[in-house]
This record gives sequence, structure tokens and C-alpha cells, in this order.
Amino acid sequence: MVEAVTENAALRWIPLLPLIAAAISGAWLVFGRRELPRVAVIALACGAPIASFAIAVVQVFALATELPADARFYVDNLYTWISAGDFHAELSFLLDPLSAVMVLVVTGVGSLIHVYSVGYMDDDHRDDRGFQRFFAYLNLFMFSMLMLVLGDNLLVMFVGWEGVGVCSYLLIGFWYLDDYNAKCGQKAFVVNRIGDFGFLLGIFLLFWSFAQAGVPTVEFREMAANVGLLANQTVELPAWLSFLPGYPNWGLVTLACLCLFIGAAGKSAQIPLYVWLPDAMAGPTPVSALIHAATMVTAGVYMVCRMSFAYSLAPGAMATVAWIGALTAFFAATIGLAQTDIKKVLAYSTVSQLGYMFLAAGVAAYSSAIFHVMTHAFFKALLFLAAGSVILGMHHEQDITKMGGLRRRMPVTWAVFLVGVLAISGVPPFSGFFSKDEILLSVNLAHGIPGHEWLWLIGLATAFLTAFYMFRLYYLVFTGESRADRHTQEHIHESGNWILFPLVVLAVLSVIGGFFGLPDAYGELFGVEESNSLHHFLQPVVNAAEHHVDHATEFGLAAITTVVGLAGIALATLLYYWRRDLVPKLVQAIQPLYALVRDRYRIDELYDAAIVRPLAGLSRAVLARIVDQGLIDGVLVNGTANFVRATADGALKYLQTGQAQSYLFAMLLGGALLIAWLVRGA
Amino acid sequence: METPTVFVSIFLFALVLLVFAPIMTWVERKQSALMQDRIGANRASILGFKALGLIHPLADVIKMITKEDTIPTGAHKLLHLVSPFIAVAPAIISFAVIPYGGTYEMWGAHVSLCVADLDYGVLFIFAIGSIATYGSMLAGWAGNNNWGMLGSIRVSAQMISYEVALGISVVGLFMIFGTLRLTEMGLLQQETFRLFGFLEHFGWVAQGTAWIDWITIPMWGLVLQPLPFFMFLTALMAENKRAPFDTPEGESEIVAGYFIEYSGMKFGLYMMGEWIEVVVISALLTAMFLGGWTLPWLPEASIISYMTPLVGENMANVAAMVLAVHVFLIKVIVLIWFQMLIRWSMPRFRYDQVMDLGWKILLPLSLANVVITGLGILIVQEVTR
Amino acid sequence: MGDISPFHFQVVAALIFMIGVLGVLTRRNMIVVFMCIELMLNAANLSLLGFSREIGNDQGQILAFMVMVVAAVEVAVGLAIIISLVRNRDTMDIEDVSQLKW
Amino acid sequence: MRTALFWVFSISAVASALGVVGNLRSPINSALSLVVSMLALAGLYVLLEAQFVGLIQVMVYAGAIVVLFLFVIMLLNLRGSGTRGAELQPIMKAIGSLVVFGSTLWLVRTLAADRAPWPDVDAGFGTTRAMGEALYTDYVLSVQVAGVLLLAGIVAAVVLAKKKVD
Repeated sequence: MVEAVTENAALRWIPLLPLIAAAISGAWLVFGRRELPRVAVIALACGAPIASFAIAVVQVFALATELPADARFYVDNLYTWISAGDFHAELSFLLDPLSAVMVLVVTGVGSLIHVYSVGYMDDDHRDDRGFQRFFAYLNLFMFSMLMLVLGDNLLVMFVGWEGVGVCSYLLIGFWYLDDYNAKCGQKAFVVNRIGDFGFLLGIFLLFWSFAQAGVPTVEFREMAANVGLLANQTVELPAWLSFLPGYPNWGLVTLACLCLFIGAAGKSAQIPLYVWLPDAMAGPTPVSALIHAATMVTAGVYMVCRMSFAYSLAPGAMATVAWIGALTAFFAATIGLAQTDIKKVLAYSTVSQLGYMFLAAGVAAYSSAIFHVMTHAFFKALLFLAAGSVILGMHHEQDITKMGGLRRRMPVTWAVFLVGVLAISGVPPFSGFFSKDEILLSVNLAHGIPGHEWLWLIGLATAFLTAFYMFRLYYLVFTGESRADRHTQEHIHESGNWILFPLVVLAVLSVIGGFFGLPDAYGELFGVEESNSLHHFLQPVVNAAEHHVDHATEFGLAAITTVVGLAGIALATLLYYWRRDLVPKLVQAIQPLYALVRDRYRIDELYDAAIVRPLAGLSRAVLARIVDQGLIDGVLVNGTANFVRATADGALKYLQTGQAQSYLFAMLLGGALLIAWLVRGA
Repeated sequence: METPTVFVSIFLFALVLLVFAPIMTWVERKQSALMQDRIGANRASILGFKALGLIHPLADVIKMITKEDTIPTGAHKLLHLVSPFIAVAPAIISFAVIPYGGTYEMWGAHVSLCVADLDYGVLFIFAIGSIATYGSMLAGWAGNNNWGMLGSIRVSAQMISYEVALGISVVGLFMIFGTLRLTEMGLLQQETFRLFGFLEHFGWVAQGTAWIDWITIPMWGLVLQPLPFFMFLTALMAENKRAPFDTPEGESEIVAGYFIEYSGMKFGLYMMGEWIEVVVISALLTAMFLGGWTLPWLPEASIISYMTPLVGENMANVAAMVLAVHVFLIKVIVLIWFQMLIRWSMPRFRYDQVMDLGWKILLPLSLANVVITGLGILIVQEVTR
Repeated sequence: MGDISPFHFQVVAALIFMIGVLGVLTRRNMIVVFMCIELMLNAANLSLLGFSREIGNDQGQILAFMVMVVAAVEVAVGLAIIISLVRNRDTMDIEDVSQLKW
Repeated sequence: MRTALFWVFSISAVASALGVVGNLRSPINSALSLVVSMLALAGLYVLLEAQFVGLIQVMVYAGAIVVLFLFVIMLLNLRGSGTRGAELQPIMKAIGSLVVFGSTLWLVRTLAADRAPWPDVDAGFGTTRAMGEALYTDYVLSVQVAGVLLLAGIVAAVVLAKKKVD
């Protein structure tokens, strides 16, 4: 009962164009003697994602208008990738409403960030041919991300998943001459590997259970159609896990979904695997905006939404997702309160917002999650890019305690940054308001999740904190007197047009982005039917929970959210605009707690002591000395060689006389014996 | 072919060849005299008759036969004796497959003017020709002379090298004619093709335009494969080791090369071998490239049918046969003259130049010719289908 | 072909082959050894052609043709090796070329 | 006629093959014996209706390969043995090869115990046309591979025989 699909050969070009661009500039890097002309690099690097965006727009428009709501599937099947027995994995792309939204976000925001990068990387002389290398990586990332988003089955998605990981690694360590950057890249890669391992296990488990049920497939639509077959499969837990709820039998789907969520947590920086994202800020700022705010880190959310058919069978996994998401949101928000690096603040806010998205996905409000993915992509990309503009203007100074008073010096950046801050703080009618409000509404109504009231409260608290630290950031950077040294102050300047154009576009999107998913209740106020177009567009492909609430409740909850957000803003205004003298006193009063928060709760140190060091010690002492040097090198490698040498030197070498004729003689004798044996009966 | 006619043929061509060889000495002398603007070969006379110097060959023969036949000490006697014969025999044998006329019916008998009309005629000539190498190279070794050894090495290297180009240069011709049989090649070369037929084929002029039918070209090998004609001729001349390819003899360098230790009629046999080969080369080129015994634009069958009402069928055949032999002879003589022209106008190549010509010019050109001819055949097939 | 049977050809082939083997095993002169290898190849060709004629299938002839191609290459390379050997070691004796051992 | 030719060719082939091995005086003599053997074998090939292969035998073996042998012998200026000590190897090897010799003859005898008479072959058998058609249709890949092999052989020979290693 797979739904009717429509073949569409145009899809392949959406990921292929960036790949071609990446391949050309990459090959030129490897084989060419010099960098391509800048104009060519720019045309190639920006042209490809823009062309992809154009194709995506056309195809999504066709998808939305030409197909009936319950059969919006465009499939582009390139070829059969793996064919083993009953199992077939195609290399094929799927455009349905879910991937359509993601593709538009990825290519749209991606194109803008490519344009921005032209301006941002323009003065980068840190290494030879960095400009071209940067764009080759960036295009490769676009390709991988589009593979991830458009993949028609888990395997293609996994290819993209790993591809974006690699690109993330390459781009975090882009200025690899600085050892710190390279280490940050490695950290991101290793932490992601842990998550990927879970993801892979989840894929295996799912495939195995589908194969048990007689449908060996990893293809999304087929899995969704047959997911009912998995309902009764269980897995028995070992005795030492008896403390877990639901012991001794877990649904296989629950286990698979948890494994998948480990992958999502790794990619999307959730507790306990969030530690890499703040360090990932070592990469160039456009990378932070594109990969570590707008697109890649939302891949986990996308994956959970994509697998919503499985999660709907696993309430335990849903609850886990929701709680992890909520906790991450709150936890990261608290860390964000005390950071002084402009990009770190934004990074923790990203982690926090990603927590929101998982919270939404966990309460089955998938369309809200995707909505927040979209609005977050707009305003967080905006914030990062504006921060990049600030950093450029401040000559690569990232410490907000040394900024201040930039409002007059960088008016456009100031304006768009303010828009972004208002959006993320949930001030109506900016886009963040609608998406956040919808999430909190869904959480409030999610009676199936244990402790959903607490989740709602955590969400509200996070909203408060978010508003507070974002405005703290805003006031410290843009208002008051400049705290930079004199030399820097003299050279503060507004950025060029390559940078400002994407900023303005993103600012506009941040303002109006919310209206794509204007809740129906608001739409009715203005007489628009089904104004939550995003929700209705996504509904056929995600098993989103349907809420039916009266308008009073809805507006009431929205009012509460707004008030909380405004309270956070008010507090920030008080502390960082009117009475800056209060802040040191406050810090003095809660010094130990402040230090703990400033040091990010020392989680990195904890991981280092609890995991990294024991593991390294074990590797050095046991694996390297005993297993590798002793067993593998000593017994297997050298042992084999010694054995061969001993036997050959002792006995076999005397067979080799060096006389060609003696060899031939032996050969002939052998041949004669062979013939004699062959004709023995005759 | 019945046995008596075989013997008739053998007799005929042996006579022709053996007559040719002495005459060649005279031709050579006269040609060189002409080219060097002097009077040549006019002293020998019988009773005052000089006969344009035609007596000289006779004098040569007498001189050769009566000269002392020296065998150097340390020579390999048997090889020293047989080498000249090995050198001459292939030249004579290869004439067996060359047709000097077609097949004629007279008084109930079939007369074929080709001794051995073999299916693989040209290959046979190549195979026999490759044996000729031994005659030269063993001669140099058998005489126990270092100059001779050097000559032997040169001659073997030169002849092996040019055999490659020799074979490959005419592959294009084989591809076009689709046969190795020389009689068949002769018959095929009687045909003509319309030079501007393609205009009609592509519809650029109207069907049945008269002037297109008038302008025809005989399908001679020379017309179809002009470049291979010269490459083949060059390779054959190199195989024959005459100037300008006479480095194995190179009297200014290695005295006389491989036949340094020969005198008398054995020496004469080497000379004879070379001259006979000049004739064989001309005959082979005639058969393969110049239409053999046939006249252009005038097929033999039509000659016979024109004459039959006049003189009767038997006599018509006889007349055609006589005509064919004469046509063949004239073509051969022209080519002999051409070879003499080359021999007396070119200086000797240096040894490395000889090798370069064979390996770096003739061989690549021949290979290219094979490919181009193949393409041409494919195009013609495609167009005329 | 009268009283000549396919068997006769095979016997001739076997004889020549064994003569070749004998030469390869007993002669010291490298060039002669090489010639004996050619004898063996030719014996194999004769055998192939004999069987080809016997069963009326021309595949044996193709194979013999290919054997000749390979033999030509082998001779060219082998003689080049012998030339460089003689140049460097000044010997034609196959027993002198026995460095390739332990 | 054919019977007589068979005997003439086979006896001279075997005899001259023996000459190749048995002539201890000079490799040139061995080479000349080899030529005779090759030519006689070519005759046998033609008797077996393999005219094309027979001609190629004459061209390649008699016309090129043995000439190369002679060329090399002369180039190395080897008159006489050029080897040290006795030309023949120790008697053991001879005995061994005679064992093989005998067993091979025995094998041929067993295999040939009941042979069918000559079958009729069509007129085109073994002609240039038949061989060409087979070579360039069914065996075209082999021809290509053989061409590559020849090229490799040419290159190898040139590299090996080059005097200077530059």
C-alpha cells in the first residue's frame, strides 16, 4: 500500500549541481597550479546552490500545486545501489512536503550564506588558496546536506549524514594551521561518530526487524506503510538493566528509535553529546551559520520527523526525546547566560533552540518542530551572520566585554541583529514567536507524555532565559560606550554589500517567516482559512498529533509566553542597559554558581576525566603495548615472517639452485608424472 | 591446369627471366651512361657488329664463367657454395605466382599464363622473399671475413626491418580487393568507377546525367592506393639491396660486404639475383598496382568479343593473349626503367638513415594507411548501401 | 592421404618435442637452448594443426597462429636478454647465469 | 604423392631437429638446422590443409626468427661454442629426458590407439580468407591482446638491448 508516487528526473540536479561545483574546484585545487580566478570561484560556488534553489523552488511549487494532498511524492530513481537477495537499496531521491521544506531552507539559506561568504572570506589570506578551498568544502557540504534531506531511504540519508559530518570537520578545522582549530574539528568528528554509531545501530535494528516481518527494506515510504508489522516485536533486556522502565520486554521499535535518537543527539548537539557544538565555533563564521546553526544541526530533528511513523509506535522513545530536548534547552540556556564570546553565546542558544525542536518532536508536534527548524534557520543564520559582520568590523575580536556602542558605527548590522534578537526572544509578530508558541502549546496539550506540565514550565523558563541572554548580548555589543582599544575603535566599519545583502534578506525572512505557519486561530482573526499552511502541507507525511483547543486557551498560552519573554527582555534591559553597575554586585553575590555556569558546568572536564583519559590510558597500556605491539606485530607479523625465514633458510632454499635447467628438469618430471597419471587406465 | 600447360608456362617464364637477366646488365650500363652524359657499353664487338653494346652481356657471361673460383681458407665450404644459389632461387621462384596474362581458351584447351595461381599468391612471394635473406647473410659469414660479417649483420637487419613495412604497406590493397590471388587482382583492376558518381548518389545532379558516365577511372591499385605504391616500391628496393639501399655492400665502407669473398660465376649469381629481382619487383608492382596484363578502359572479355566475328574464337583468344603479354611486358619495362632511374640518381643512404626510413617512416605510414583505408571502405560501404 | 594417419603427425610432433626437451636439458649454449625451445613450440603447433585437421575444426590453426605471435615476441625479448647478458657477463654458458638463488 | 611428401618432410624435420641439438661445433650450424626443420614443418602444415599457417611459419620462423638468431650469433661474434667446459650437460639429465621421451611416445601410442580416418573438410579450410574471418570476428580480442603483447615485446627488446643506460 505504498502511495502513488510521481517520477521526476529533475530532483537529481538539486544535489548534483553543488557536487559538480565542488568537484571542479576541488580537482582544480589538487591538480591546478594556482587558484582559479576569483570571479570563476564565486560564479561556480554561488551559482550552484542558487541554481539548486531555483530548481527546488520550481519542483516544490509543482509538488504543492500539481499533486493531490495525499500523494505529494516526487521520486527520482538514479540506479539500484545495492542488490543483495531480497534486499534492494536504490540511490533515489524523494521530494515530499517534509523534504520540500528542508530543501528550500537548505538551498535558500545556504545560497544566502554562500553569497555572504564571498564578502566574509574576501580578506582571508591565512593560507594559500583558502578562498577556493573554502568554497569547495562549502559546496560539498551542500551536496551532502541535500543527499541527507532528499534521500529516499535510510542508507542514502546515512551517506549524506556522514558527508555533512566530514564537511563539518573540514570546515571547523578550516584554519588548520592553528592547532586549536584542528583539535576542535577532531572533537566534533569524534563526538559525532558516537552518535553515528547509534544511528547505524538503529538502521540495522530497523532493517532487521523489517526483514523479520518479511519486508526487507530501508525505504521510508515502504517502512511507513509496513510499520504496523513491527508493533508486536519485542526485545528482552538483560538483567542488569532491570532498573529501566518497561523491563523486561521492550518494543523493538522503541530500542531502534532510541538508537536513532542517539544519532540525532550527536548530530544535533543534545545532552549528552552537545559538547562539540560550542567548540565548532572555531570555524569561519559563515560555517557556523550554515552548518552549526541553520542546516546540519537540524538534521537530527529532520530525521526524527522523517521517522515519525516509527516513533509513534514507541511512546517511551517519544518521552525520552521530549525530556532530553527540554533539559538540553534549559541547560544550554543557562550556560548561555554567562558566556562572553559572541559566537559561544549564539552556539549555546543554538543548542537550546535545538532542544526546543526535539521537545516539539517528542510531543509529536512534528510540523511545529519543522516550523521551528525553518524560523530558527532564518533568525539564527541572521544572528550568526550579523555576529560575523561584527567580528569583521572589530578585526576578529569575539569577546563581547570588549565591544559596545556599535550601533552608530554599524547601523545596518545593528538593525538586523535587533530583528534577530527580537525573533529569537519570541516577541510577536516576529517569526520566533509563532514557532515557539506553537511548540509550547503542543507541549502543554501533550497529555501522553509523563510530566508534560513540567516540560511546559521548563520550556517557559527557557524562553525567559533566552530572551534575557540574547538581549544581554545585544546590549553589550551595540549599546553603551565602546570598550575596545583605541586602535580597533578607529577602524570599526560597516561591512560591504556582499555581507549586507544576505543579512537584509534574512532579516526580512525573520520578520515574516512566522506567517508561513500562522496558527489557524490567528488566521481566523484576519479571516484566513487554514492559515497554518505549513502544518497542513506537512500533515500527510508526519504523524503529527492533532490538537483541538478553544481559542481562549490558545491565546492565553500565547499571552503567557509573550509575557515571559518580555520579562526576560525587561530584566536584561535593567541589568545591562540602565544599571550596569548592578551586574558585578550580582555576580559577586552568587560567585560559585556564576563560575560554574561560566565554565560550562565543567562538563568538558568531566568527560575528559571520566571517559577520555581512562580510554586513552587503556589504549596505551593494553591495546597498544600488549595487543598491537605484542600480539599483532610480534606474533602475527614478525612471527609469520620469522617462521617463513626459518623454514626457507633452513631447508627450502636448497631447492633453488639458480640453474634454469634443473628447474626445467623438475618441471618435466612433474609433467611426465601428471601425464602418466592421466592415462593410467589406458 | 593440366600438367603439359604447366611445363609450357614454366618454360616460358624461365626463358623470359633468363633472357632478362643479361639484358639487364646492358640496360644498367646504358642507363647510367645516359644519365651521366657519356657513351656507355659500346666496345665489345663481334666482327665489328656492336649492336648498341648488346654484345656486352655475352662477354660478361664468358668472363664470369672462366674466372677462377676462389674459396678462402677457414671458410665454411658448403655454405660458401650454396649461398649464391639460395640468393638467386627465391627471386626466380616468386615469379611463379605472378600472372603475365589471363586464362584463354583455344582449340579446347585452357591456357593460363600464370604458373601457380595460388590462393595466397602475394603471401607466397613474401614468404619466399624472406628466405632470400639467408643467401646474403650466410655468404658473409661463410667466407670467414670480417667485412663479410659486417655485411651479413647489416643485410639481416635491413631485410628483416623492411619485411615489416613491406607486408603492412599493401594491407590496404588487400582490404580493397579482398584477395591475395594475383590473377583475381588483375581481373578486378579491369573494372572502372565513375569519378563523379557520388554527385549522382547524393542527388546533387540528376540521375542519368551523361557526362558522369563518361568520366571513369580504372580501379588500378595505383589509383586506389597511391601512397602504398611508393612505400611498397621503396620496401622492395630495400629488400633488393641495390642503391640507394646498398649499405650491406657499401664498397666505400666495408669493401663489398657480404659477397666480398666471391668471385667468378658465384659472384655473378649475386648480380643475377639482383637483376632478376628488379624484374620481379616490376612484375609484382605491375600485377598489384598497374592493372597487370590488362588495358585500362578495355576489358579483355570485350576485346575477345570484338574480335571473334572477325577472326574466329580461337584466333581472338590467341590475339588477346599476345596483346596481354605485351601489355604486361611494357608495364614491366617502364617500371624497370623507373628503378634504374632511382638507382642512378640517388646516393647511398647512411645505415641509420636506412633503418630510420624503415621503422620511423614507412612503418607508421603503412599502419596509418591501413586505418585510413579501413575507414574509407567503411564509409563507401555505408554510403552505397 | 593414403596410408598416412593423423597418428603419424602426432608421432612426428612428439619426436620433435622430445628432441627439443633433450636440447634444452643438455645444451649449455644459451642460444641453442633457446632454439630448442622454438623446436618445442613448433612441435606443439604441429600437434595442434594435426588435431585441427583431424576433427575438421580451424580453432587449432588459430591457436597455432597465436603461438607464433607469442613465439616472435619471446624471441625478440629473449635475444635482447641474451645480448645484454653477454655484454655484461661475457658468457654464453647457461650454467654461468645462476645468480638467482639463495 | 602426399604420402611421399609426408615422409620427406617429417624425416627431414626430425633429422634437422636432431641436428639442432646434436651439432656441438657451432651455434650457426644449429640455427641452419633449425631453418631446415622449420621449412619441413611448414611443409607438414600445408599437408594438413593449413596453408596460411604454413606460409606464416615460413615468413615468421624461417624468415624472421631464425634470421634474428643468426643475427644475434653474428653480432656476438660467436664462432664455436662460447661456453666453458663440455657442451653437453651431465648424463643424468639426458637419462631423465629419455625417460620423459619414452613416456611421451607411450602416451601418443595410447591416445592414438583408435583414430578415425581423415574427415572431409570444406574447400575454404585453412585458407587466408577463413583464417582472417575467424581471427577478426570470433577471435578479435585475442588479436588485440596479441597486438598489445607485440608492442610490449618491441619496447622490452629495445630497452633491454640498449647499450647505454641513461
